[in-house]
Amino acid sequence: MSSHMLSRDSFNRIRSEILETWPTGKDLSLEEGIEYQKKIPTAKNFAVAMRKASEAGETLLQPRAGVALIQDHIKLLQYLENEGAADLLPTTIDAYTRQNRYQEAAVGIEKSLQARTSLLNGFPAVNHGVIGCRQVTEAVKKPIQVRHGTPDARLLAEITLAGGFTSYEGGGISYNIPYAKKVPLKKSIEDWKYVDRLVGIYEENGIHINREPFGPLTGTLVPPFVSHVVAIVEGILALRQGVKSLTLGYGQGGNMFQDIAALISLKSLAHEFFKREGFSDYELTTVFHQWMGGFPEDEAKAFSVISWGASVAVLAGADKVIVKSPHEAMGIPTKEANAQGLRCTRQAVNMLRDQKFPIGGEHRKEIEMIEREVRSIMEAIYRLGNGDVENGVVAAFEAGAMDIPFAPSIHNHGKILPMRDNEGYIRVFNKGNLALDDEIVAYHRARLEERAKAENRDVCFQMVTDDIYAISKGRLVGRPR
Amino acid sequence: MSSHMLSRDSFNRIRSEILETWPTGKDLSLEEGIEYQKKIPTAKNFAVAMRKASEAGETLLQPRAGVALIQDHIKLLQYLENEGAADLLPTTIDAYTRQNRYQEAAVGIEKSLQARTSLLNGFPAVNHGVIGCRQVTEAVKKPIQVRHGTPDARLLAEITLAGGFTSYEGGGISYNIPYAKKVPLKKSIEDWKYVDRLVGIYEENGIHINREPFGPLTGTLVPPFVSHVVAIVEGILALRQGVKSLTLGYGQGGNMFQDIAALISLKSLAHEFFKREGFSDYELTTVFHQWMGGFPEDEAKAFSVISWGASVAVLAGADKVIVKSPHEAMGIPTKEANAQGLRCTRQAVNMLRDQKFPIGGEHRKEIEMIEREVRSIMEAIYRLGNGDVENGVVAAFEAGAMDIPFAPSIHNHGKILPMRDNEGYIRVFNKGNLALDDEIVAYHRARLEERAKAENRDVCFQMVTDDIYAISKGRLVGRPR
Amino acid sequence: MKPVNIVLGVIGFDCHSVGNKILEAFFSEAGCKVTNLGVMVSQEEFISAAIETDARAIMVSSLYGHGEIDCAGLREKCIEKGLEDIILYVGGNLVVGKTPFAEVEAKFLKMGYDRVFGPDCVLEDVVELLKKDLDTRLKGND
Amino acid sequence: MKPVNIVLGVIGFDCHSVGNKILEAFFSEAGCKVTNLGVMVSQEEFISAAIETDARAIMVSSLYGHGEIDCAGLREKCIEKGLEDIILYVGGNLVVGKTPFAEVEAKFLKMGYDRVFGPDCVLEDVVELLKKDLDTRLKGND
Ligand code: B12
Ligand code: B12
Repeated sequence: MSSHMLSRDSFNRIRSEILETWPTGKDLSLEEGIEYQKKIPTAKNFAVAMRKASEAGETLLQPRAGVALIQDHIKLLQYLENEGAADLLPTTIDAYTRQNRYQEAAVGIEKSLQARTSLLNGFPAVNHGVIGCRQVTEAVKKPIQVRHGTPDARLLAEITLAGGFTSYEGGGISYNIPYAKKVPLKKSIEDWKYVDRLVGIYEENGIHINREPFGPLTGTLVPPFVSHVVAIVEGILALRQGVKSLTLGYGQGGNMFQDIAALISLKSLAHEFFKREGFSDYELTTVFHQWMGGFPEDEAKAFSVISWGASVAVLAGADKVIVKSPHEAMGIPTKEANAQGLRCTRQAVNMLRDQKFPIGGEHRKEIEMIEREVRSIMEAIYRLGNGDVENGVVAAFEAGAMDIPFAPSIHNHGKILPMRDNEGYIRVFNKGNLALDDEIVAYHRARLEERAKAENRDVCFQMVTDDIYAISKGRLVGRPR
Repeated sequence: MSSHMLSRDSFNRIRSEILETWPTGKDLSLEEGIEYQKKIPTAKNFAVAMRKASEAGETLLQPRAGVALIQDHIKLLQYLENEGAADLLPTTIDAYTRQNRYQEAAVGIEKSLQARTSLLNGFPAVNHGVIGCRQVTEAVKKPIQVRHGTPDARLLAEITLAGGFTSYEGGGISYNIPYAKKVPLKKSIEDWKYVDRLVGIYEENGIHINREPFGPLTGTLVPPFVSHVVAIVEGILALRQGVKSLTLGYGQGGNMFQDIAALISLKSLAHEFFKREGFSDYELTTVFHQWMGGFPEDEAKAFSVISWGASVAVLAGADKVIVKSPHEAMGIPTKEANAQGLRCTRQAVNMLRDQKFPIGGEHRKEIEMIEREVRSIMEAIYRLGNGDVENGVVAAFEAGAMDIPFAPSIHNHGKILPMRDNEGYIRVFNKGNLALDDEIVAYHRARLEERAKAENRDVCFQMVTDDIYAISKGRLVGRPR
Repeated sequence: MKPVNIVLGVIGFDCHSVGNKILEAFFSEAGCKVTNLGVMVSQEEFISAAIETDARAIMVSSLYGHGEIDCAGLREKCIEKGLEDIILYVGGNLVVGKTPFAEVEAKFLKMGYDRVFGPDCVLEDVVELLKKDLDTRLKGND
Repeated sequence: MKPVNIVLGVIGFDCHSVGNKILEAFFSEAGCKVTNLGVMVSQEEFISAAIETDARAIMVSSLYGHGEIDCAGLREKCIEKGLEDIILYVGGNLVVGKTPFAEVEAKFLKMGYDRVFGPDCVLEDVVELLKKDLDTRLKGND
């Protein structure tokens, strides 16, 4: 593993291998892809849309959506841009494709044809190939992005970028640890280097492609510093391969002040570490994900969660907000439910866009706290990698110095236990081996003791469980029942 | 007109007259009413519920609801307490009863029986009489309040308090100027003196009855100081007649910081003026009304407005929030839609209840601004009344020193024109004769010029129209189309 | 549009004054001579004002839900008083409860209103329709 | 409940690990000996683990929507491998899209699962049902 830009030779060698892994990859021409991208109007370029939103201080709306069949998928996206007034479109990839199980995806397509409804939880872009993708990207007016969760997303990237998508979500950590069980981190980082390099090549050819590391991770009680570290590291790795347009993400935690502090610090910390790595030529924007944990089943309550997420996104100054639907707790939303989520969000965004949120002293403190936490872990990463972030982050996960709560991967320590304090801020209850200094840990502990006192119980594991269920049961802090 | 407690003699004289105005008033015994109230369990007492909520720092949820027929009304309320989990129940009175048109209400009941659905926009409590009211109040578990809009609400008060309601909304100004066309202010204030005295008599007999002046007035771009002045004056008038439990109200303006500043200042200003009038023995609580102006028709958007109102209510520390439904723009909600509004609100309230909103310097300034504005008008009222609030407020409305925007009453000047500034704060564009000092007016003007500049147009009447439509068209500030 | 007299008001015991103020401003701007009776207007008041001002149209608002009761019979009373030709428009939240607009419209057309508008109507369109209806009536009178 | 071996896991290529961790904690607390296979478990892995641990029940989770495809045939494979008597429970967001629970339940009962649970199921109730089903099987075996 090396921390440099992938050489064109290595790139080409890998390329010829991965294009062989499924028939639709065969004979794929990078040059033709680049030529095709050149003809896409600027108004449909994702990177440009993100930059403009950031400059204008606007918050763009993007749903999640993907179904098995091309025509249905097109209808879905057109509905979301027309009835839902989405600013940006997605194409969410199905879970078989995410695991490179194109054979299973093919079965899913077949069964969906028979059932006359999608039996896949997303759009199997690899199976549909470049031609299928182009049908989709040409049928819509708005910039469109690939959203997935794929540890090895190389073939998917080749096909979808040639297919006219102008943004690509994911990263070697964020699309492995929360999404896979056995894939070694070293491998997924190496595979994502290829993806980033591919984007870099497009950039070198004048095609602006947006890249978005996946912010929310497991979506469940993730302390801001944890996702910030992943976002910053993946940002560095992407910039190294020539990526120019980066959107860093954060999933709503639930406490408004912590969430705003998180989004503010995410941007400043990213600039700080990118500078340290010697990067200056990039466009940095942010995305805020509405509540990513368990949703309430009742739709009226779900609307409330959606609206609250939208409100905080705007107050925090996010450039983009990822929108949930009132069906979230139950299943993949119908197009109608998805558009409802968008309209609910739009109303909140528009009601709040003109309201300025002044950062007071209390609040400044939380920003500083997050900064300290992130720097503390980042220092450990640099130390473990002898100055190299890529080697460092792999070592940090191995040592548990970096740890993501509730993740399925066996390559994650899984010792860290987060918990809400009395005001709903996400703190660390059990730090595992996390490279946080004692002062920070003591601060977290003190805040948790406050809650324990208020609830008349000791700080305990039950609180974690209660917190996981809390929003879906209609509150933020999982108080004793 | 006198600014003292109504003598028992005058009270009795008026009483015998008004009980004659409709058959259900005949032979109504105050003593029997008091005895009946004594048997109502404390858990169902509205005043106690409000005090407890305030002490515990909780925000209680109350819907609006009322239909023509007793059995239907009971079913509706039971649905709202069971399916909607309302903390407090309403009985919204129909618009004929509000104008003392009991004959028309009788026709409405008749037609509703025929149509098998309510053709009245509320519950005609006078027509149903004490027995009808008791059927209702006995059928529910939660404290229950009369909500109406009645300039002369004396008979309604006699019947509903004897009927077991433990809270009564309204006041001589707030239930006249926004609700009537020709009723002289002097008259409605005099008539409400009777209502407050009736409550005072109940209090003297050990029955705690909550009184709630109607905060939102016309619900349309009402600057906080305008509704605060009405709330404080009506509070003083109520306390004079022996009322002990007062809930002052405020209708959401839309800018979160102004709304929070408004609710905080409402409480401190009320204490300030109540003290000045020599009152100390009272319980003061607050109520926040979710957006009272035109709603968006789309239900997903309406949910967003509801949730946002709920969020601000909690952040502002309101003791109660009045809940809207997703049907608001279209018509009186079904019980299902009403319960949806409650569940949406509950989710927001519970997600936010633990989050503390620290007041920063910027924000403190807005609180001080509202204080200055209110004191400025209150001083004019004292001056015009030679030290007496009651005479003063009548004179102030006559002179336009006090003025409510968009009100239907011919006894209101209607010269004041409010408008949003660039951040959505409600300011005064045209002050009419309003008793605001020049510095305040200049401040408002400056803020409005900021907006005009941002919108590239002059400060103009069109902005007012745009602002009126704004929320229903999906935003806060009515930007040029 | 040639200046035309119209009468405006909110019927019954309805106090909703905001829409009424906007309608007044809008129709005046559009070139009508508006007699605005404000809120809480009885059928009789509408008719007298129309007679006094020689109005070509009456614009009835009802927001509060009692429209069904309050608006019935206005057409008949107009005819009684010799206003055979007057245009009657009605708009607002005309019935109690969220109801499909087609149902509401049918109900009020049957009562003799020429056009029925929901709370979401676009005022620019209303003016266009009014012009059209005025033209038709004029021709009909020729 | 007498200590009983159960096997737990999330089937197919499903990565949702939060519910799985909670189920492990809950069933352990309730007195089961839990073998938790974690996420992304194949039918074969479920069966081998059940054989190895002599489990009385397999608890299959599927959250991500492919449940309908992934869960089909497990009962048949169990019988094939000699696990005629094993209790099969399945729970989560079993199909793609919001679907009336009765429909979902019917589908999975037909596939041979003994009980089907939605994402809102109360775990306390699940344990009660499990006890009941274990008792019934025991009696049936007598
Ligand atoms: C957090 C989350 C994620 C995280 C998961 C992180 C992780 N590694 O765990 C991330 C962001 C990575 C993610 C990814 C995806 N997700 Co997801 N996710 C959720 C979400 C919001 C919460 C899940 C959760 O943790 N709930 C809390 C736990 C405690 O509850 P639970 O998982 O439901 O488990 C409980 C019950 O179901 C029950 N139960 C479960 N199994 C069993 C078994 C038995 C026998 C019994 C008795 C009970 C039982 O008991 C459990 C404990 O109480 C849900 C929606 C929701 N529920 O609000 C969507 C959801 C499950 N995800 C969904 C989808 C589709 C995906 C993706 C495919 C992406 C996409 N297309 O949108 C990918 C999955 C890729 C893959 N390979 O699996 C869909 C499934 C759709 C469907 N069934 O129709 C959901 C419902 C969202 C939606 N409405 O679209 N997701
Ligand atoms: C503000 C408001 C109030 C304020 C009014 C203050 C005032 N004096 O104006 C207050 C709080 C006092 C109030 C009181 C009541 N209200 Co109110 N109120 C509203 C609210 C929220 C906004 C109304 C508004 O100002 N809209 C903005 C203006 C610009 O729009 P508009 O009024 O709809 O008018 C436009 C159109 O309708 C149209 N239009 C109207 N008339 C006509 C006529 C013609 C010919 C044409 C072409 C067009 C047209 O053009 C107008 C301009 O664009 C509405 C719900 C909503 N719309 O969101 C409820 C609403 C109108 N109120 C309602 C009710 C029932 C009442 C009450 C009876 C209390 C109760 N039971 O809940 C009392 C009325 C008492 C009485 N005597 O009238 C109901 C009516 C229910 C129904 N029809 O089924 C509504 C719909 C709320 C609801 N869903 O329950 N209300």
